[in-house]
Amino acid sequence: MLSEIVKVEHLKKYFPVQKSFLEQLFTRELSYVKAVDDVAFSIRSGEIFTLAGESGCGKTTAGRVVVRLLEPTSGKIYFNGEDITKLRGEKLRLLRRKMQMIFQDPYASLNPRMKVVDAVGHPLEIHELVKGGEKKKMVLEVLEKVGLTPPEQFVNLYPHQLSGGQRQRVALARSIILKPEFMVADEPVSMIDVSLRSTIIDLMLSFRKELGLTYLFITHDLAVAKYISDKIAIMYLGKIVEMGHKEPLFRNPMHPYTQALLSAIPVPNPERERKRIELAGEVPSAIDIPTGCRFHPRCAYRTDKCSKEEPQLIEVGKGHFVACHLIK
Amino acid sequence: MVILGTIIVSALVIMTAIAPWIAPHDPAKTRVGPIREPPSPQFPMGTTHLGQDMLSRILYGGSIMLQVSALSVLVCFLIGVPLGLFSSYVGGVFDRACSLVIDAVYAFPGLVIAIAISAMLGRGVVNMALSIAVVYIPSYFRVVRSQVLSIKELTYVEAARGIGAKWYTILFRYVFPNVIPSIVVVTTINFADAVLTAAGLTFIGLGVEIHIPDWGRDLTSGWAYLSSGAWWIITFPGVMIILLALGFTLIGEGLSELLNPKLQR
Amino acid sequence: MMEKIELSIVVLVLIGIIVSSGTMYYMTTVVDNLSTLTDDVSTLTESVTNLTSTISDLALIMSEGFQEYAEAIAALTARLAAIEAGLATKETLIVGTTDSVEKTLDPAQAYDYFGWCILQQIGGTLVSVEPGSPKGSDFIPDLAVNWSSNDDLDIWDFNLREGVTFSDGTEFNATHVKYSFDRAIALIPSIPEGAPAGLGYDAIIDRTEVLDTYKVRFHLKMSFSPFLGILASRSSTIVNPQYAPIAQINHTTADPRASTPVAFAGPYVLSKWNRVAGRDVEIKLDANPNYWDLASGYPRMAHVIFRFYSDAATLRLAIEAGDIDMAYRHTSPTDVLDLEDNPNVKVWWGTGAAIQYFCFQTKRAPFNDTRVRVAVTAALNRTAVCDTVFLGLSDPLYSIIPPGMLGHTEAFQKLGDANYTLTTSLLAAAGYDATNKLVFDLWYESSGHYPMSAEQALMYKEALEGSGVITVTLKSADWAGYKQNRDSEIMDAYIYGWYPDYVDPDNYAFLYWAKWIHTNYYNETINGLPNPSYPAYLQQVALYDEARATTNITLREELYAQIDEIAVEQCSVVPLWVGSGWAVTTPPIYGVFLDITQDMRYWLIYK
Amino acid sequence: MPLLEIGSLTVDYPTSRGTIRAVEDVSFSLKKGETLGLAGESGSGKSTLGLSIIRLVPYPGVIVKGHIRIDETDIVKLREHEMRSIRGRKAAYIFQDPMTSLNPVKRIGAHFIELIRTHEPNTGKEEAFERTKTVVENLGILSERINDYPHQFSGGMRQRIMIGLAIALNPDLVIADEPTTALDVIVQAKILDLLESLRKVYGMALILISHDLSIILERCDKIIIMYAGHMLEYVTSIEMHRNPKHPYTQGLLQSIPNIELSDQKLVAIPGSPPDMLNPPKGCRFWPRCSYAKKICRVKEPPLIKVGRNHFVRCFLYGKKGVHVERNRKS
Amino acid sequence: MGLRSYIITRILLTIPTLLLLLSMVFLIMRVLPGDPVALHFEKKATPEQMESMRRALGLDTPLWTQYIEYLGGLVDIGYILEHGYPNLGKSMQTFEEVGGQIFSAFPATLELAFYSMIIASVIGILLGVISSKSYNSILDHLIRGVGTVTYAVPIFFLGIVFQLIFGVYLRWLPTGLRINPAVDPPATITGLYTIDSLLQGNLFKFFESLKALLLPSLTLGIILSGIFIRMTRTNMLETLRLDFVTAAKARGLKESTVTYGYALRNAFLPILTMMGLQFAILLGGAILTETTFSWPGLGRYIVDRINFRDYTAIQGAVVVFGLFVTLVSLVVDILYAYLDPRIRL
Repeated sequence: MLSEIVKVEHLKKYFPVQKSFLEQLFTRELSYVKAVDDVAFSIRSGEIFTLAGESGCGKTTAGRVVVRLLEPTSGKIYFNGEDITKLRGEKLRLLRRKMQMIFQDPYASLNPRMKVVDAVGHPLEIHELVKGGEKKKMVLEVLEKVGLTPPEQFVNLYPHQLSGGQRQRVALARSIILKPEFMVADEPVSMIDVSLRSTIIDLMLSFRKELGLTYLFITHDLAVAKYISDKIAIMYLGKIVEMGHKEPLFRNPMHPYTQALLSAIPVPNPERERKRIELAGEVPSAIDIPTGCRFHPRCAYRTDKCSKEEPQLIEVGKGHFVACHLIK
Repeated sequence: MVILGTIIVSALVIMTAIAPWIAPHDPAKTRVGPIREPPSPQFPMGTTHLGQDMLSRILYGGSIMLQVSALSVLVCFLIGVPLGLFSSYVGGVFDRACSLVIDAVYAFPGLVIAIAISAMLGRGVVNMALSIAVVYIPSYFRVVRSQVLSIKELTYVEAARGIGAKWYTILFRYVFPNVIPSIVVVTTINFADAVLTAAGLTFIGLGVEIHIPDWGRDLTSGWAYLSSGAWWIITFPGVMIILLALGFTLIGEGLSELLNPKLQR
Repeated sequence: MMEKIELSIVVLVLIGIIVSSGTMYYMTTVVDNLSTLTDDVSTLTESVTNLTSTISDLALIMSEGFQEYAEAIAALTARLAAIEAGLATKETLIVGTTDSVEKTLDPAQAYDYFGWCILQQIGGTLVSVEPGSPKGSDFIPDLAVNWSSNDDLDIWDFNLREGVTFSDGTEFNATHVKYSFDRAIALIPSIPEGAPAGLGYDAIIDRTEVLDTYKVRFHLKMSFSPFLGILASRSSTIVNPQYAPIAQINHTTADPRASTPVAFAGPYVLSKWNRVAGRDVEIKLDANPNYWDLASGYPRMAHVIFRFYSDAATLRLAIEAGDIDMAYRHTSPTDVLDLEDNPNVKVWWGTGAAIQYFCFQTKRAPFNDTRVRVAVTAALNRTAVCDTVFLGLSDPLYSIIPPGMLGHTEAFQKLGDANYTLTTSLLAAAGYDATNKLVFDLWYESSGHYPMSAEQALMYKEALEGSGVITVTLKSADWAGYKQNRDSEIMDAYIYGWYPDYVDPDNYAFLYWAKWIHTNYYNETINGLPNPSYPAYLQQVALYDEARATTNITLREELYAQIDEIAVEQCSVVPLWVGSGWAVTTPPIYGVFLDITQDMRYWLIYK
Repeated sequence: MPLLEIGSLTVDYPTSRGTIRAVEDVSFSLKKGETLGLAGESGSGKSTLGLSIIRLVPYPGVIVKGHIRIDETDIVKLREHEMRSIRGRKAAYIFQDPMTSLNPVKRIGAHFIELIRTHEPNTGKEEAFERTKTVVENLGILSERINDYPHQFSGGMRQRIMIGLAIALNPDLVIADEPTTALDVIVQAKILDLLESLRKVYGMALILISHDLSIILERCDKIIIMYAGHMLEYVTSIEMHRNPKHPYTQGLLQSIPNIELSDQKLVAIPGSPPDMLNPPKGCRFWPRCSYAKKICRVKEPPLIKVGRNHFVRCFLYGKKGVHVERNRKS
Repeated sequence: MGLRSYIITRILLTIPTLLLLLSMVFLIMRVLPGDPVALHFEKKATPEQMESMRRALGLDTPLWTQYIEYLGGLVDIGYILEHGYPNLGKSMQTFEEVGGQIFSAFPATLELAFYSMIIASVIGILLGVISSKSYNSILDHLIRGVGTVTYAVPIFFLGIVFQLIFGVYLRWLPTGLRINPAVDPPATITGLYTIDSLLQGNLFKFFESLKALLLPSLTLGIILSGIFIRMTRTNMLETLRLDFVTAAKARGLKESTVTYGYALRNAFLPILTMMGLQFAILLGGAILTETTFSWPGLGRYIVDRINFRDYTAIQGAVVVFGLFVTLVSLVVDILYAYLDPRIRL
């Protein structure tokens, strides 16, 4: 049965802008980087849900807030129906067993001073799930699972002795050793050699089947997103502008931004002539977000309404939502 | 470089350690030979203005420098490192207060504080070490703090939080081991600085008692006889101090080069 | 890559060692061959000077763009150069020293060697010691022409020199003498650390009476034979009342130079006195145009300039380099012996009066036991110290009164030097032997207040431990801490020194019970316990009082000898050595008198 | 007459742990107005190859063999100061990261003026300034911004400026080394479009270096596939799309997702790129190659012509080789 | 935020640092054992005399009152205007105003520090640039070797060797003091002999004081240059590897433009910061140099006063040293902000 494993409502994450001593003295009001600005989505169990968008759109922040690595400014996060927004201490630690995250940079996400066996086995120790020699056994098992075979060859290596792909496998192993239910994958393949990307992706897909994992996948690469996900949400400046199942979304993108984004993606086919949708200007700063529709300064179809009123997500097809005044 | 430095330092340490067995004379004993005798077969490094055997003094004399520097480095280490770790990891008001105090100390010319404190505490190895330690605690604190602050932001620390590690587990298993290389570099450089500061304190007149052979003291007292041509009283201890400081500097510089990813081409 | 840098460091260090040892070794030979080298060096210096002037010429030429400014500069430079050229002539004596005036040049406050030295050049006293006097008690007229005293030695009359003026032109008369002494005594309570307090002016002088314009009488509180010695000391310098107030003086405020009277009646006047950070950086003396003895050709040099060095080594380099005409206080024994072989400089030798002695903390074990004190005294080795540390420039002293002075004996010879048989037997009696050694701390002063303290202490330690029954721990403190330790009586044994205020045995003999120097010694009141040495102490005091009240030289000599005898029995204060004096000049400098007074009379010196 | 002709170029990096042969025996040529793509994974030597064309192989790299002729001049033999007149003037280079490629303490305009006056010393300040203005406007940047500092520009803008600096002196050859890797897709498309349009206007030849085969396929006429310092395949883009020969090329094409396809099945190439300090003997790709034969492990395969403008370095082809079926679906 | 408000902020930020510095020095000095008054009189004075002395020195009030008074004295503008220096209390030895003593000694230290800094920077940056340019060549190793070895040489040892060679043997340069003893020092305007003599147009005195300055500042400068060489080299190497340097080379710019206009200009910013930090070390070294060369500056003053346990004097001197370093780091930070366009917001 597909139930909602993660649900996010009105999620906001603002980072206060660092101010100098003097400015703090003279100004009361703080300015914020509105990294995530009122985002809502839900992920059903076993689903792969992708947050996609350009750098700085807030997708990574959103991912981190969902797994409570960052504190949300406001909004609610539900996990298996339970409100986890305010969980602290031991309860939060227990939650971590069920929610995991893997990171973009395999070179930075492993402690350089920890052997593979310790890195992968550490979650077990933290949650006191193993005794004595059990740890190594379990580590070997899980290494085998992520395709580091034979695992004995790897357990005693340090991260710097591994290649990027191998490290990402180790990171993957570390996050599945606790048998979590939900995983946030933050651009897990963008720093891996092209020829190896699909192995990691395939591994992740296999865990979905094997372990019943649900993914929140974060990527800027829509081609990868299309390949892996069930549902995709396109973010622009901290907000979801379009969201839906991948087929309708890619076939019939509704939001002008989604359209432009898709048209800009290179296609490995020299024989195909494509029409590109040009976008004016660049992404504005997340401190100073345009009024109304935040995309309107760059939008070719903008009307007066766009600069005044913020469009809400409207369902235009089954599970296909768009936030644009053009859509009635 | 590290190897050369280690060779120099360990040679000097060994030399000092086995001095009682290889030194031809009692280093403090006066009038074992003529006064201010230039190097000769009998006294290969000459004699001092009190007729002490320079060679024996050189062999013995490193122990004060080594003791002072080792002790001060130890004190610095024991205070600076934990303070830096906690201050930066805990953050907040505590961190701000610590940083402010430490930065204020750091702004002082080190030798001035060392001299002032040493003058108050009086002579002796421990007092010298303490006054030197005060000067160098800030460097540990600052290095540890800046390292922790940058490591704290690294993904693997976030990953550790993600797997539910407690704060102290993160601090000791994820953050601290990665600070160690920088601490090692600071420590070795600190050794060299401590040696030079100790020599400086002795030069000012704040060293150890006269009956204890010490390079710094010989170098200082030899100054008065240099114009009389007694170059050996100042040259040998001077060279020894330079060698010792150089040894530590080489280790430190070599290590920092090895550990500085920016310089690895 | 690693090898290359290591190689280069090794090579550099080797080169460094070779070059530095080489140069330093070469220095040794240079010192020997300096005379032959001087020519080369001087030509070199000349060419450098030429170069410098060429450069300055060039700089001048370059600045011709600013015509007017350049002219002004040229004029100024020429004028200043002329002044400097004048300075550098035979009229100026440049003296290098490591001394500095401690605080002030007010006779009522100054109590330091260099302060007194400057005071002597600029101030006049009633009498003074004849330059070159062997005993230091040959008094000659200064501001007084003659004098007399009654038989009880408690009334002294002085006829003053007429026609003397202070440097500001004020005429000198008897009221000034009275004023000076009244002032000194009046200031004693507020300046307890000044010389009048230290010498006990208030205890000695009852009142001063003006008998006539040029006649003055001192009424003393007691019979006091060394009174002329006191009058010749710098604390008896006659001040000009106009510049030396009694009432307003508050020596704890402001610049000490402000509390220094400006107009004295000495051969020189103080024309420049710059202090930086509480130390002298510039002192210049100019001949006093109003000096009473100008007729006889004094002062010989129109200017005396003092240059201040931080240490003996630099001072030596300066005299060798010819930067200064004279180096006085202090060049080290080693340096002065070296310099004696240097044909470019001349070393002047003189009698010493500075002594050092060994003190015991008699209030506590182990040194409350006289046997232990005597045992330790017997184990000391004065000769070794004098030969090794002072290179023979100091002499072993076996009496608290230095040789050449009345009452000097060899009393402590009785106990000998490194007389371990005596030491062992006495200590055995006191319960110490090779297994149960006598253990104590020996303290020395570490900030250079006394010469070579550390080295001395080391040698004493060695000598004492040579007995096989003593273990000495060396400890040290800087001068301030040393004095504090002395007052708090925490030092088992320590080394102290004395420098005479006036050259008379009286000024030495009192050291045995000078409470303000040795609080630990002979203080009957402490803890209410009777001190076993107290009778001996009283006996010495009586002898001392008797000695200062008589002019009978034989009697005084005998009395001082008796004091020494008791001192040997008690061994509470043990004389160690007496130093000698020396000064170094570049030829041709004449007129240097280094007598037992330790005074340097710059007005006698000439080129 | 080709504009650029490279023959058996070999570049070494001697390190303390051994010598890395970053580029080995690479030969190709480029005509005016052509676009060549250099594709390969990280460490394949594509950047080294690019940099050696302007002789700026980073320390301690050295060109140990081969020639690079630009307009008949072998630049390998040129002296350093002669080389300076080639750089920027004949051949320009655009670097990967626009954020760090401009001098942070110099104004944008100053970069241009300096460049112009270095190569054309007779140009007056005014003239250089005017020219700068024109160039900057061509890039779509307001000319009043030429007095701003680099940090005041966004990444895309800076890359425009870099392109402007590259084309300011109208060079014959522009080498763009991953010019858009640090940029977002929309900006990337814009930059690539700009580059293309400028290239067409000025008639330059372009070498586009990228790890992203999609970009290369989309933008280039000819493509070189690099792997571990070797040139594995040299082919026109259309031919490559239709008929890739080398197993590595085939693998690469199968491992990149295509947004236009649905139900794509990605296939990874097994194993990982070799350690360059210790490369495999024979063909460098054999440990990852599913067609590897005995000979592949011993002998380095030669570059074989397999079609018009199509070269491949593989034993599967040529007289000894067997033709392998295209196994690419879709 | 503009440059001006940055400067104001930066100045405001130094205030807590300074306050802390003052408090620490004050506390350390007062907590020390020993009664300076009793020490001074050596038990010769009566309790009443000692009491009046305590009053005169302001030691009779509670510690916090003394502290407030001390701070008050420091910022007493009226006093500063009258005397030209802040009120730092009275010397416990000579009863002179410590402020006056310190500010009479300060120019000497300033002059020494200034010239040493110039020498260190010139030698350090020049050799550092050469070394980084010829990376891994024999020259590079040699310069690095020199840098490493100088770092390990005790400063006074070098000073003594210089004295011996240039002073005693060659007799080219004086071995101590600020000016040849035979020459009157120039009249005090700034207290810096070289500047004063130039202001007065006296080139003779200028060269004389320069001659005297040469050995001490060379000693200090050379010792310090070791660190500068290393710093410059490291920063240059890092900068030379940056893309914009390669990009500049790729544009065919001249070697010198690339090295100085691109690499050094950017590497200079971190070097500048380090230079500010090294200033504290420089002043520490100045103490030893001053002692070696009889240089009548603040360093020697401290050494001098220590022997007398002159707490107020030591305290004052340490405070002034601290102030000086703080001031320098302030200037350095402002300079940094000025030179780095990225900070000019």
